[in-house]
Amino acid sequence: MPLFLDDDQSMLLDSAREFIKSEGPVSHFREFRDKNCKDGFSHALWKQFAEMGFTGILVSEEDGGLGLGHVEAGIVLEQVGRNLTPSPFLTTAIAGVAALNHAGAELKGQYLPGILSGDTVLGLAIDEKSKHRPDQIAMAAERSGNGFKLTGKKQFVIHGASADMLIVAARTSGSEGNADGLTVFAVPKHAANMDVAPVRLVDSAVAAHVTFNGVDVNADSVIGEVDQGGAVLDVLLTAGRIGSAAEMVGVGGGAMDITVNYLKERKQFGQYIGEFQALQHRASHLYSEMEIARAAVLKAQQLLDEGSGNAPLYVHVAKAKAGRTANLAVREGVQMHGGVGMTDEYDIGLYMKRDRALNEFFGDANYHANKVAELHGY
Amino acid sequence: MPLFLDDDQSMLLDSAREFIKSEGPVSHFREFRDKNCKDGFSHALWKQFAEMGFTGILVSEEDGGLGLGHVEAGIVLEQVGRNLTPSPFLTTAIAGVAALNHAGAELKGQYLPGILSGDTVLGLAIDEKSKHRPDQIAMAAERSGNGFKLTGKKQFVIHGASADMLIVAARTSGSEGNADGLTVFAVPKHAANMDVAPVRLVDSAVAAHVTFNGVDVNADSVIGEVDQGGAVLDVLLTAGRIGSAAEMVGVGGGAMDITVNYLKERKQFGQYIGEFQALQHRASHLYSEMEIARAAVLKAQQLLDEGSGNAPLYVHVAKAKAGRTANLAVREGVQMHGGVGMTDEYDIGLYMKRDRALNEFFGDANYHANKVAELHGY
Amino acid sequence: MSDLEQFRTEIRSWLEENCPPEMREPVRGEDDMCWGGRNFEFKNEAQKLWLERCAAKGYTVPDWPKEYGGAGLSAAQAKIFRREMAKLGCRSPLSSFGIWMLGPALLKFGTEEQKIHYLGQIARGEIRWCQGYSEPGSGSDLVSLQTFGEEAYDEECGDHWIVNGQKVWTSYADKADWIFCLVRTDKQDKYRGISFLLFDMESPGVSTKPILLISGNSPFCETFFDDVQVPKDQIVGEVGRGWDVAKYLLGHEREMISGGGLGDGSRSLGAVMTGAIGLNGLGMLDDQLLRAELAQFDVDTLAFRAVSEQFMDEMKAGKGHPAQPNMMKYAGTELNKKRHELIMAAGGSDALEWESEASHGGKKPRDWLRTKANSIEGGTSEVMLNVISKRILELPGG
Amino acid sequence: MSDLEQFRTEIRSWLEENCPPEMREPVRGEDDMCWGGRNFEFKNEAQKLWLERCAAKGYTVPDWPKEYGGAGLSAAQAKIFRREMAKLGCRSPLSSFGIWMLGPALLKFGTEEQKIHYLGQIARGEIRWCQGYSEPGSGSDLVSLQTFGEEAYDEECGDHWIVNGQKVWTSYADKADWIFCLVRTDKQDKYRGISFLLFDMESPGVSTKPILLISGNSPFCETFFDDVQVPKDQIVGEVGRGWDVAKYLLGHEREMISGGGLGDGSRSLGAVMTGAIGLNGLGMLDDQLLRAELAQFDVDTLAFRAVSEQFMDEMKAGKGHPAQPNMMKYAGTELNKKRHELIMAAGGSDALEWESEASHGGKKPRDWLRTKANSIEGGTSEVMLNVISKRILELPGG
Repeated sequence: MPLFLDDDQSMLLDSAREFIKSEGPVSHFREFRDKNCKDGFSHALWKQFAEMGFTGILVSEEDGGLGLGHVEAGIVLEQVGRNLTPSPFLTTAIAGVAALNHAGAELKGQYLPGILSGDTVLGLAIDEKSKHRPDQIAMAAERSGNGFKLTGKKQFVIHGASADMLIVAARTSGSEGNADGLTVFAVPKHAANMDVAPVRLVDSAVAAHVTFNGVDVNADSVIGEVDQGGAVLDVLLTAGRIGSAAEMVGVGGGAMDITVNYLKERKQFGQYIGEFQALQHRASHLYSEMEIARAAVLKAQQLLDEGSGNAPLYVHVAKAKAGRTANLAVREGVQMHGGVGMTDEYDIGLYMKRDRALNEFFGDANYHANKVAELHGY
Repeated sequence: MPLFLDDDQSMLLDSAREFIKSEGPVSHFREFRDKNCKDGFSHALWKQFAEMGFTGILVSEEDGGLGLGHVEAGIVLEQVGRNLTPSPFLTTAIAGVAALNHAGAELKGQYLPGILSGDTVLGLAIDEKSKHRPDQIAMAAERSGNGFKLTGKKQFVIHGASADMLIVAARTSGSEGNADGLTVFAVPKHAANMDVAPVRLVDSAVAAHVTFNGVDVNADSVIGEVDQGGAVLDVLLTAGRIGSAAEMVGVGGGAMDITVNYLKERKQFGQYIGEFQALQHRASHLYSEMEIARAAVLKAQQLLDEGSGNAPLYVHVAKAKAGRTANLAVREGVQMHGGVGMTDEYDIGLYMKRDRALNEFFGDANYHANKVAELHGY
Repeated sequence: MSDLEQFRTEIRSWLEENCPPEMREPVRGEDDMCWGGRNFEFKNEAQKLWLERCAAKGYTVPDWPKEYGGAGLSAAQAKIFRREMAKLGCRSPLSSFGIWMLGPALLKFGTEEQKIHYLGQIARGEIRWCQGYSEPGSGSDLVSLQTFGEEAYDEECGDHWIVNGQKVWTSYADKADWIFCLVRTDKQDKYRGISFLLFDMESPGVSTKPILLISGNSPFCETFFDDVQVPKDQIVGEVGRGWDVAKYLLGHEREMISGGGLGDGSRSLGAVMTGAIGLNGLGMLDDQLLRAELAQFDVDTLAFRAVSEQFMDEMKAGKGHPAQPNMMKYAGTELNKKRHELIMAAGGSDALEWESEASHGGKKPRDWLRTKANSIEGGTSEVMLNVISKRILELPGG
Repeated sequence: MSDLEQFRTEIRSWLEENCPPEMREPVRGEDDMCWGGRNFEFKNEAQKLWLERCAAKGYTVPDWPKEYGGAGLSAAQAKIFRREMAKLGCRSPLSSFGIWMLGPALLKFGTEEQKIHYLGQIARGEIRWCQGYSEPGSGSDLVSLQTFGEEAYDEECGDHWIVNGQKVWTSYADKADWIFCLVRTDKQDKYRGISFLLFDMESPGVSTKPILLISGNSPFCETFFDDVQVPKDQIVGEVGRGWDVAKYLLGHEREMISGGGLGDGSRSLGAVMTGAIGLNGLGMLDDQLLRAELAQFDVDTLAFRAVSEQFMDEMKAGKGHPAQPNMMKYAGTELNKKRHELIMAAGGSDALEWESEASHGGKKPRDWLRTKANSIEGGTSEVMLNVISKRILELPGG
């Protein structure tokens, strides 16, 4: 398969670009930020995502979805990133669905229809520390009756307060650090003894700290197999990582484009600042890095959709490269904008905030570069 | 004490600059490189160094030296670096003398006069691996008779084949990794069962691989105390590290200056390449880094001469910063020279080679940055 | 004991006696500093007391002459004073653009009357100043200033200028009492046509509008002048030579901003992070790549601390290249931006919180975003690099 | 089984049968490659055999048309061919500026006679070509060429040019049989006045002088032309339009050089270093900061490998921005320089040895120094960045 979009994918790109640009542009982000709504995103737009079929991209056809892959998911996510569109798309339709695809018929029937119709939102309760350390999950799930009792804390649960269901990774056996012994649960909202505390983030998204004070869940709420949740967690994290990488390519690309346009408009010392060679070279270097990052992300998406053994390595590469590059794009973007880049009035600063959050989400560039080293045995 | 040279030091700088520029310029380096002589440096020039008093800078006045400090040593070393002057000055008069200052009267009497007169050259037999790992010295020194028997391998012994005496760090007790149990020996040239194999290095210096096949040394050849050689080794390495840092400031500064001059002379596309803003900004950034590196080195030298407890930290900072900065200077220098930078005819390439060797000597920038982290408890 | 040692012990004991404990805690951002001025609200009694005690001794501006409100300390004494303040963790009693920027310019270009009048007010923290340089459309390019002062006369205020125009990026203009302002007084001469005026922000015709920044704060304003009357004696330097004053003063601004590179006190950033990240089995920070970045950063910070010390010493001794402040400003601000990138990386998702109590109302992300202005305000990094290449490296063209 | 799968199995078995074991070992530098030409000395029988077998099947230039000595493979087939070669670790049978640079230009601009004559020689490795572009004083700036070709006629060689001048940076001019050369044929027109000529290096009046490089090698020459006669039919493209040919061809040169970024095959550089550096108690490379640099480098290398694959695929499909080779050349060469900086760092003092047997005559440092030319030859990184900003980002001015 050549490493560029095929005709169907190009068509999807065109419609996604058109749709998100008109329905979820940066002005839409500002609107929802400034009205300071509790969810931090538009439920109406979420329904439109569903009508466009986006929420079914990773859902199999027998389950009523499109049965497409990560390349297609990434096409939509890059546009989401480029427009800073606030949306549960990544958490719910990508990472969440990737996990639910490993669930039994009952759980699927419970949640997939709502996702396909744009009514349901999922939250991911994975991180327990300020840094992404999924191999150190300590939260306990003890057997009680024919189910389990969950005790512990989760944080950085995006849309956690708005979610109809939380996907929770907890330990049913073994001890912190063990690969086995993890189990993934689907915990419905308003579960008893579950405390959900929303916090506004730098990018105006709303995340939650979730405290489980002995939350009872029955055996049917297990996604995948008990003690074998590591596999489900991997699928979820992989989808989230490559998805957030694709979104960051959109954030970085959007930041680069508005900056290059600014270089063509803004005058100083009687000439366009885009005429200054020092800025030209930095912009060209940024372009080069963005092209490389975009290709790395597409490569990882293709390998995932092929089921290649190289996919895990390339997913780490893609998240690390996209992370560093998007960060470069927003830093150069703000600096090249000069003073106005510091103002809320201009958009470039919003890209910088969004990049920061996406870099942390599902592990930052250092985390993933470290994994690349580990996978290579050093 | 203000952080700049005082009047006496400024006078020393003037005379060192004059002397080395006229007696040991780059053409002098080329001459000795091309005649491919076995020592790789000029004994006549070494005598002149002595006549200038340079070889006595770190020798106490009662021992016939000038009793000056690392600031003064660095003044001379920066000029040595700037002119790429091949010389045993750093190994013999700085690191070697720093160690000998901890020796007994007999050893001092044996070697210091020759160093003061420019007749004697010392080699430092410390490294046993390709990377600088003085905390992992494994070479064995076993008691035999009233002395010791040395068995093991050393490498990267600069001037090892020309040296009248080798300062050798070996283990008299404890095991690899222990701080205690090291002893430092003065081993005269032509010692029995010692095999010295010279190799030419990238910067045309001559280093030796030295193999000790049971070399007998008597108890009088111990510098400092048996099993307490770690202290002597520290003093030697500290002097070598700050000294090589000072020399690298000279190498980087020299590379920067010839490059900036080239930017003012060379024309392309009908203008001086120094008019291109992209090159201007890179040159200005390099200038900034060089100023910072030079200040860090001077600070470390002053702290050493004051006997401050912060000296060890700042020596690591100085070697790390000078290393990265000199490396930046030669890389930018070659690139900004363009094609001619690749030719042996131009000097910039010689600076690149010298920088590579100096960066490795006494530990590279990564080694020392790592030490900075360790000293801060992370 | 040498005189300086004598001095050191005196200062030490004075500080120990007079600096309140609250004033020895690290500053928590610009809101936590003492800025002085007519309308300043002291955070607490200690802050007020500390200012008064220092002002009484001239310690708000230790190296200014006594007659202008300083303590008249020598270079060596001033250095000892700063060292002792740092050792005890004493806060600066007064943060002020008057001290950092206008003061040095008045000392060099002001008349004796101006020095006594204005410097005294500054030293005592009575008047808070803001700077009026940048205008819309002229960020780094100060010679294209449009704000115009027309000569006029009337009974009430005699010879004066009538100033009309607009400034941007005037720091805390909404909180400042007076402004020092670059105004074009001659439309013909691009460089010579600019004068350096001082006037009261309460003058009729002055209005300000805060600019909302990405950090969520508004430390800067747009400032509008509508027929503002400025008496002729409220000028620093000669008419039409304001550019000389501004350039001299920019140097001081650049020094000040470059200070950011030093971060908060002497602690290693890497050491600070061990709490947030934890150590691995070998006692190393449990994030190998972040550890490497931090080690590199600590090297750069300690090295920068050295060049800062050298820069100060050389200035005091009248050595050093006159354009060196540009290098210091460039290196210091880039380093400070890097510092806050690393703080955010180490802080992880906790450091993303924007309003929560646990995050002190998003202190980390807001501080981080604030630092992005360091390499823009007071001359962008790009302008600094231009100046270095022209004035220090003497590269051709441009 | 699809046709392509069918093709894959055929190629695989052909390679397994025909590629000698010696030709499946990694290449040890440029001296170890097969360059072909009149005077080429094969390193061993296997190298000769491998060239002959591939040439017979057209596999030295698999995607050239059969009639010009290629195998006439489709884009998809050619990609499979390269993949299978890589899987078995087969060396390229023939390294040649004829294949990389002149060939593509002839395919686009050459006459049918030229294609049949010259491309066949290239494909069979009979003629080794060198490139005559740069001149003293015109490194990146090709329009300032001075070498002049004057029109002339004589019985013996009919209409011809008499070429006088000097070139520098002609790769292996001392080993090459023919040169493709930019010559000014019209002194008036700066751009239109340049023609793209081909001639035999054994022609009377051609002399070469190797340039000693910092690597100690001399892959480049100064080349002098003293009344060299070049028949009129030895021109590619129209008279005075050599610039079009050169620009098109530079694109291919840039692709070629960008390949360096990929390093030797698919191994992780970090993994390679574990031998030299060793692992610590946690199984991590026992040099934390080097490990971090290597991890970062491996990320960059794998990411660059992806963009290279994409670039090739887009080219074959006629997609992609025409100026993209400039980006590839820039990124690839900078990455390759970084690779060798890291190899030197990991090599420590062993990697400093310049002549010793243990160091294979200083292979590491000489290779390292050689890579410094990557970002200069075939258009400097600075020129690449200029082109990107003009042609891709469409930034103004310059």
